[in-house]
Amino acid sequence: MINKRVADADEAIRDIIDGQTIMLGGFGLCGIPEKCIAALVKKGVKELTCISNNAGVDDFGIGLLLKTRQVKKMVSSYVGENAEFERQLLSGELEVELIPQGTLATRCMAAGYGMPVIYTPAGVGTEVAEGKEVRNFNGKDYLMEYAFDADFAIVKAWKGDTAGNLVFRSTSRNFNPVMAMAGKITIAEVEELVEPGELDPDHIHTPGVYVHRIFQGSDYEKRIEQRTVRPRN
Amino acid sequence: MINKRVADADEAIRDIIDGQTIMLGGFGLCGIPEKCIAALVKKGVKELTCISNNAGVDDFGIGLLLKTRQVKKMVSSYVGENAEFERQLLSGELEVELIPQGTLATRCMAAGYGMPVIYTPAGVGTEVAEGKEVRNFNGKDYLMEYAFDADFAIVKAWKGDTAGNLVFRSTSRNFNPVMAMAGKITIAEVEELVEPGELDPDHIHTPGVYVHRIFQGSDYEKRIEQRTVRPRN
Amino acid sequence: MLDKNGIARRIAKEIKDGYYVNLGIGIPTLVANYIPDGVNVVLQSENGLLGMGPFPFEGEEDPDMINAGKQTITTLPGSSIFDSAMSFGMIRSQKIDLTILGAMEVSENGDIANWKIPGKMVKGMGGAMDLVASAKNIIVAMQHINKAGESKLLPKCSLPLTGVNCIRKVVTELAVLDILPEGGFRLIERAPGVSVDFIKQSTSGKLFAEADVKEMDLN
Amino acid sequence: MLDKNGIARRIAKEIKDGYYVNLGIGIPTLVANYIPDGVNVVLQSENGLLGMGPFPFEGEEDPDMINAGKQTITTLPGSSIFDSAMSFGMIRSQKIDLTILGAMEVSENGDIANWKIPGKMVKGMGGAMDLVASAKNIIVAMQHINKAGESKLLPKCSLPLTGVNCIRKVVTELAVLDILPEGGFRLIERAPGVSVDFIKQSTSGKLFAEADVKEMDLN
Repeated sequence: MINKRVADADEAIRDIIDGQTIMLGGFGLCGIPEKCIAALVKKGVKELTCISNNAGVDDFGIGLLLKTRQVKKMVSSYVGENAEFERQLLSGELEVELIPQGTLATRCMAAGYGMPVIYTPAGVGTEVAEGKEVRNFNGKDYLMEYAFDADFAIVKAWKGDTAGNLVFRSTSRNFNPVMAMAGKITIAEVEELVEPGELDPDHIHTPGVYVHRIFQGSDYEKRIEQRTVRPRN
Repeated sequence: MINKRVADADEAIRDIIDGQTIMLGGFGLCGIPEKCIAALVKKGVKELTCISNNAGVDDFGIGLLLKTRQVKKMVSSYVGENAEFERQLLSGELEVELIPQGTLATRCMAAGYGMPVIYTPAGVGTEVAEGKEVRNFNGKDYLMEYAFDADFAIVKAWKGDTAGNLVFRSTSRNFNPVMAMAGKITIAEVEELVEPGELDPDHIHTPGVYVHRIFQGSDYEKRIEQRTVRPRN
Repeated sequence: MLDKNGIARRIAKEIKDGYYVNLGIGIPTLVANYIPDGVNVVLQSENGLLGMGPFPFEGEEDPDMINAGKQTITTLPGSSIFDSAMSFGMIRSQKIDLTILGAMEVSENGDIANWKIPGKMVKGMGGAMDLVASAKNIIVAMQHINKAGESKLLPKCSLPLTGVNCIRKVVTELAVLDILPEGGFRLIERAPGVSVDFIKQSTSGKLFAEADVKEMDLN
Repeated sequence: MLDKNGIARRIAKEIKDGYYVNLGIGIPTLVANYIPDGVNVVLQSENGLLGMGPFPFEGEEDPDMINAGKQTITTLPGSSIFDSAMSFGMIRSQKIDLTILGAMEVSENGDIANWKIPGKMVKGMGGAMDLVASAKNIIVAMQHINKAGESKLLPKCSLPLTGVNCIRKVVTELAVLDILPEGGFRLIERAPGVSVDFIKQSTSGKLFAEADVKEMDLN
């Protein structure tokens, strides 16, 4: 097997430079690459275009990169819950491209599956369709949407092996497997890194061929955005 | 949960009628729906269009449906190893459409993912491209290929639960998950049928929403097409 | 006139045994509380889950297990997890039988606006545009009139659209209405104590109503 | 002149540490036997496997574990299984570093024919059209001349094509040749004991050859 292991987040993101486009996995704060985000803040790389479903909260997730003004543009489906984000957006410091969540996911998959474009009905007849090709198949209109072209994809998995194979846990899977397929270089941080052969080949969500660098993070905070519970009785 | 269980293969295929289009999972003889094929032979339904990567061998797999002259047309990527198939093809009794294996798989996925067409470079400049739209993206030519439209998909899984969730084993996975997503009605036969909750939600390959009928088969033959071994020493 | 729970209760009656259902944020989420016993439904959450269960007991919250509203939740036996591409794949291929979502405006030709108010901070459409463009069966849960008494059931939406010509049924605090394929709202049921005339006054889009419209049965 | 194993041995020298490789049926399969120690490669089998290992020991054959040639095989630690759509997805997105396959004919502009002979039973292209259309790095293992002594390296293929303008390197029983972007075969190495003149006679497509071409090193 090919060994993809790197020492830590700093080494994993070492060659990300100003102005690049990076994808970051996660839905809300669930399944986000905490360690790589911290390393990006530490490295101070700027003018980033971030493709991620959400933009974090003020003091966690991509919100940390917004606070330090490292993000030039966000490509997301939903960006609420972030006051600093709102301030930068309204002041014109931050550019935002909002795209439907399914389109976001499918444009990642298209990149990973070598499909230059995909067709989706999402957004037909709305401002999302402006400037895009509309084509009718079987009586229904679809928009042509391009595969993403990202310099790096950064994902978070539950377990991984040094060959780059990844296994996700519960709904922290979300965008992570499709983004893992879509980066020119894909970086994975995992809660537990094991040797090849320890993961069941039938249970691997992302085959190692898609992953270029992998490391084990520690002390994951895994913050909860909306803590909802029911009473015991 | 919604209970998808049916008694057996006969009940599962009860409403397949002459002239319909059915997909059958498997690669060679690996991961083929043995029990449903036997039931189709017994039912004697005719003039079928079968979408399947291969056509079985003379006395196993789809070869059994060919022997009884139930197949009008095969849509496959490779159809060797079958003398009766060759006889019917050369005599004009059987129609065959050969398409690249990746195109076959991706046209299934397109159906399951609600994408009317996909673009692939496979077959550009060859006779496969005849009559198809060619379109250039980023300097490379692609063929536009349509999502399949099959009346039934019949797949074989290792384990399943009564909610229709499927888990595949080793390379018997192959076309089964993509065909499971692609049928208007999807029938799954499994080696072991369990109650909801017994399969780990993180390890399910095909979510139950894609499966309409499921039953447990018994005495799987699982014939080996090319038995290759190495000496012990 | 219905409160939010009343709207949810009425919508729950539209859910049939064996349905896969996607519930949006707000009133639609409340619908889960009113699904009758014996009606088996599977709830899809578009962040990648089929078989969503209730909120966890306190102390059992799992940060890796949330719904599309980012709330901690649980799963039921028979649930499955998948990635975002497959989640919207099953939405686009119409494997989800019923989608219930909120709206700011709906028009008489079935257009819906629910994601953007010009001049206000725009948070994004999330999965709403995918859902409305793909679902075969959508019920909108919404307020019939705003606080100023103005109708939100319009000849034409004034807000930026989420989807066009896709809504066929609306449940409000006042009524259940179908949207006709040829255009126009058709009054199907009125809320308890609400008159047909009041619904007519409150609907600015074209409304078809018989003189005698039955009152909702919420039980 | 090389035998099949010689061709495989020469091709194996093109494999670099860290490569993901797809091996076709026939001579390409033999390449796996000659990968040098210390060169870590992962073999992909397009039926849905990364990390293919050797054939199983007798009695340990598993009917559920086969390669794209339908042979019983094993997996190595770190292997992964996936469905056919993902398998060709990773092929199309060029995650596979090297593809090695056989051919009946190759032309001087990089066209390849390897799936169909008019008048004979056509078995199908399998995954070959996907592989040649997508791979960034393809090596063709083939016979330079047929049994009648006729060249199979042609100005233009006579058989139905598998792919156009996609082949950049050919290894035969006589030689290693590059196909130039502007067209034409360029002789890189000759097989032990084979003269440049003989290779010239045996190549019907345009051939560029220096007077002094080095002999292959097979060790």
